Amino acid sequence: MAANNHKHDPNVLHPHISPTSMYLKVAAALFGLTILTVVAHQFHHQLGAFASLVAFGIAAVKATLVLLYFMHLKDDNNMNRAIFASGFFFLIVLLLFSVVDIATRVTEVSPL
Amino acid sequence: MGHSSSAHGENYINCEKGLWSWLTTVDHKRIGLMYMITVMFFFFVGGVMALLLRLELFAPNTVQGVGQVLKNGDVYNQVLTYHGAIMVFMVIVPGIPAILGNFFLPIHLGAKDVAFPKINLASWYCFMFGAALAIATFFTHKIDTGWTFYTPYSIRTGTSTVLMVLGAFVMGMSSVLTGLNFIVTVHKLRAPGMTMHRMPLFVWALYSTAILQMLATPVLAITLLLLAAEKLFGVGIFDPALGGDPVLFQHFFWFYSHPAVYIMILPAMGVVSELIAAFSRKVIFGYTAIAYSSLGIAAVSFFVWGHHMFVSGQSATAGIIFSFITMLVGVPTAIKMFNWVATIYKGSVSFDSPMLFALGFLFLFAIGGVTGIMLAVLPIDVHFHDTYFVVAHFHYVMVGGTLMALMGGFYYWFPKMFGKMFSETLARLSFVFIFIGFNVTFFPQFILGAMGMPRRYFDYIPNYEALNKISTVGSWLILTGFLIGLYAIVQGIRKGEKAPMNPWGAKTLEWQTSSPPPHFNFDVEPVVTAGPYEYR
Amino acid sequence: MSTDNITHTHSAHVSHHFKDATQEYDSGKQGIWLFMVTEILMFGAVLVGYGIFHHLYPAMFSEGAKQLDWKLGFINTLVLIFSSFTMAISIQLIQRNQIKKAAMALAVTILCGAIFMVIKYFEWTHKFHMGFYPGRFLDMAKTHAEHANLGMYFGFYYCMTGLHGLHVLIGMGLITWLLIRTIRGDFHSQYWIPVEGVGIFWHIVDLIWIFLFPLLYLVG
Amino acid sequence: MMWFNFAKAQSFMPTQGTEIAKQVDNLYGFLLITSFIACVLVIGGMIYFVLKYKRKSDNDKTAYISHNTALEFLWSFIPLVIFLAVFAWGWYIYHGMRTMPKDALEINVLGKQWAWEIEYKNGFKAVNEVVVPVNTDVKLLLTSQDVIHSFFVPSFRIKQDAVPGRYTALWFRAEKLGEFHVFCAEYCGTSHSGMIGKLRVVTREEFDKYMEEGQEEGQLPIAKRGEKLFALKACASCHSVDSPAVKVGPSLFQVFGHEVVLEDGSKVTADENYIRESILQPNAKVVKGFPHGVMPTFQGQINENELNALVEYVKSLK
Repeated sequence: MAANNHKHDPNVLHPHISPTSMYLKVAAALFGLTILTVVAHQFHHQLGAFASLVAFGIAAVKATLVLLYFMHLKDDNNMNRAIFASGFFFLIVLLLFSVVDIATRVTEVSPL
Repeated sequence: MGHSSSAHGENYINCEKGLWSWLTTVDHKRIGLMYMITVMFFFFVGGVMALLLRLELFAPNTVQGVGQVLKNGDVYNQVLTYHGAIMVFMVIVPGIPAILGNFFLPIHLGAKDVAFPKINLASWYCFMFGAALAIATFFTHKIDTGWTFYTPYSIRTGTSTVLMVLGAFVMGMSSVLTGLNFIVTVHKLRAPGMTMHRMPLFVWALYSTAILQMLATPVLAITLLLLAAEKLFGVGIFDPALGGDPVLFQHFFWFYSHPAVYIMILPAMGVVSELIAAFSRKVIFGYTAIAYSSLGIAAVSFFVWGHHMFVSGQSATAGIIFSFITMLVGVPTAIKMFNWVATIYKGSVSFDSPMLFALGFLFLFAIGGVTGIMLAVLPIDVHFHDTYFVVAHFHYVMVGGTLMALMGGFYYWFPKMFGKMFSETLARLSFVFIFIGFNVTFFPQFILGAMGMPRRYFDYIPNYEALNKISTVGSWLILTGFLIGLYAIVQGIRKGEKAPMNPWGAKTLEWQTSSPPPHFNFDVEPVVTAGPYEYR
Repeated sequence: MSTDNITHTHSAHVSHHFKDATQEYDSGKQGIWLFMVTEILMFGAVLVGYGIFHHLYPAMFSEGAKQLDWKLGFINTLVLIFSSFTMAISIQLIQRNQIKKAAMALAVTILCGAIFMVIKYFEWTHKFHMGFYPGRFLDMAKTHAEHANLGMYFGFYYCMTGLHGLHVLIGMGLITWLLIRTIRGDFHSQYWIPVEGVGIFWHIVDLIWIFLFPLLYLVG
Repeated sequence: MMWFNFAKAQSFMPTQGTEIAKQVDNLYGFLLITSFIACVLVIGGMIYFVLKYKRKSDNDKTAYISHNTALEFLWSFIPLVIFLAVFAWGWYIYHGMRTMPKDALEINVLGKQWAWEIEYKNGFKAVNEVVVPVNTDVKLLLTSQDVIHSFFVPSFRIKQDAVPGRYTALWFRAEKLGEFHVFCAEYCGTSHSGMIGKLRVVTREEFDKYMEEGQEEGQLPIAKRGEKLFALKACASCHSVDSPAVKVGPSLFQVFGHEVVLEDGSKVTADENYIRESILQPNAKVVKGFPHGVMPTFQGQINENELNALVEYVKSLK
């Protein structure tokens, strides 16, 4: 949105206005997914190791909906998308290297 | 360009008067000067601490009490902690970006101000508030954790660690806000014609630094908050008594603090690029390589933090991986060094004092750099870790690198900032004392480290005495150098001759507005048609 | 779209150092996104710690999660999602110059934040009452804890929900400020960047809760 | 290889007590030489250029050389190759350092503020002194009871942090007889720099004898046992025993039987009960001029026999 449109005066903003129905749909989806999370939790004994996978999968879908529609990343420029993604990227770096250390702590031998 | 409002003598300094106009200013130039005054003050405090430490180490306490300057080990540890914390969080990290960066980044881009001037001012207040919190610990329970706050020591010691980490947290906020401002300014506020590849290398360096500030500081912030929570509520994350992991604290801490090393040195590299080009009157060699190596260093610096932890109990596997990636960071650094030397080739080199500082930087940074490679090599670091070798290495980089560049940049831009010239003789004299004093102080520490003297030692075995004595004497030379430098600055501001618009004959945009610049930097918005180093 | 009532007086909102409204808007938006990255990294680092220790002590974390009432977490999730919805709507209403409705939406958002905090308050005091203090303060005798280091789970619980709660409070404060300015008539179809900025902040707070809910209440 | 040995002689590294130390020094020697060459190239080149291209007039024309791809590739590639070679070399040595030998002599080392407590497999405990047989693989199992410490033997080029809550390990095979310093290299508080131990490398026979003597400790005179305990509990880090000099706490030299002034100004005679109380409840009667809460309480940590020995030892300090 608000990309430089040479036909218009740059002093006038032309926001991309999403219709109310879109917000309603997204909110409904978020409510539905939350209920789904809880329903899935009732079966977490049957799901076993998949229980957390399901829970976080749903959470990730919800987060994506919020990002794309409520926070308008869908209509935003690539720079802002990249900026936001970089946060997650470096978080994964932090997790990955910390885990590499903690998971390979053996006192006896250097495995490499 | 070239229009000057100096005809009617109005500039950013005299356009408004009174202390209040400074405390409420949103002008990036004035904020830069306010940072300058505060950072200089903290540098003085941290410097006095350093002198005290060196004085204590002048002699070992062979017979109880003799050769003892500080009351006991506790006092020594406190002085050491304040020296480290003040110099890192209040001097070197804000140093170049907040003083020179604030002042010159918008001017370099041909902008009227940074993108968010009010946030810029807020960042200064954050800095002051954080610094006040940190200094407040001095009057309650002095902290003795070392600037690294390693757990579990920082949890167990009965000092006001919480206040100190909150101070560092708030100063981190200030750093984030400055970084945020710089990134958006670089992206959005460049003058017409100022493409990314026409930006001065100083701006590229600040831009890379700003990315680091944005991405690394939050992790430090949360780590410090968790540490405070640990201390107050015993949450157990870093406390082995509850199954927590003190080494994880080190991971979190160095995830910030290693990139922070580059937050400290990248801007210095940027300043040096400016100085070398300006005083060789020659186009910089390998502009693209220098610009992108800044970004490269910034990116890779996030993957190497474990090289601070080779003997910490980190796994051998992790150590090997971190050592490998650290080697890769060496390459872009080496590229920069070679490019600067190549820039001098066939130039027209003058020996004005800023250039002396830049050459001093190259000299000291070369030594700091090669010893850095040594420390990245696993078995060598096992021996050198936490010895004076490390102390010498990072002083060569932080003081020999960053501080030399800060001084050089400061003299370089002094005429622009204050509209006056400083005494060249005094500035050169100050350089000579600092440069020689620095080497006398810190070179012996490499040898001490090789001999095995651990750092943070209040006392030492007699073998180490001679080198420690030399080192202490060197610290007095540095003091002399800085006092001369301070005098040169004060004298320049008070009685200096009026500075011309472009005393050095440099090509970047700041030299095309009056000295000192008008309130909005340029009378007419500049239109850029060429790169920053077009000496033809 | 009702952008027909543009007048050039609106460009008076453009600060002196920006060329035009577009430049100002884009800069502001980018600044906000950059700030959000710091929020993500800050919360993310605690999540990293949580993940590592959850992996090391799964049984202890499971015991901890059982002590929480997922129903409260569930209600709070719904409350926050609804507040996110009203927040998003308020921006859209301002863009369409429906200022009164926008103010209403903002007020509902603040109310939702308050409901969230009240529920949180009761959750916390209940836990304190039961002896589930963080870390080494956890009352082993009163809680009949099976794992000696159960306190670490509650350490994470209080740190994460506490930090999140603090953000909710800050968000509520910011939205109150927006509400006052909206009623005063500062915002309209040509100027709404502060609303959008705070909105993005509020959504991030929601986003984090979306992950905290399964992490703390459900996974065990 | 004269020049190589010369470089090493200039490196100021301490005595080489192990094979690993020699390997490390060789790599360090190589690094010193390459670094020296690199510095000569960069700094020398810089000095040569600034002198040669010194500004002659204000209108000097300078060459317009913006880049040179071949050159830039070379000076990126060559350092990269050197760095990677050095990394691989280092990796090789490190692998040896971190791979624990089988059937090594195991010794437990406990770091505490501010002493090293050494425990051999036969139950013999010593403080700040590790005695090991020469030409034998020795493995140290490190841990800490309070904060992080780091066990550093410069002559062996080895160092490892002792982390509370877990074990870390270290091995070496001493090839030289003699005494070597053991430093604490991780900052641990007040007497960090005083946490110095020694590592004594002895012959196999001497080592066996040392072990035997250690086991006969039970038959020592009571004051002698107190002396050992005094060292073992790291009391000596804070209290001097041979002079009135003040360390962290008051000196215990010639204290017994004399009056001491307490912080409220009152006086008390240092008799057996005062010493006992000061060990068990250190904050009950603090000597004037010393802070509260520094000394840890030993209530429940030592038994009556040990207490007797300690009191007897303090009595013997004349």
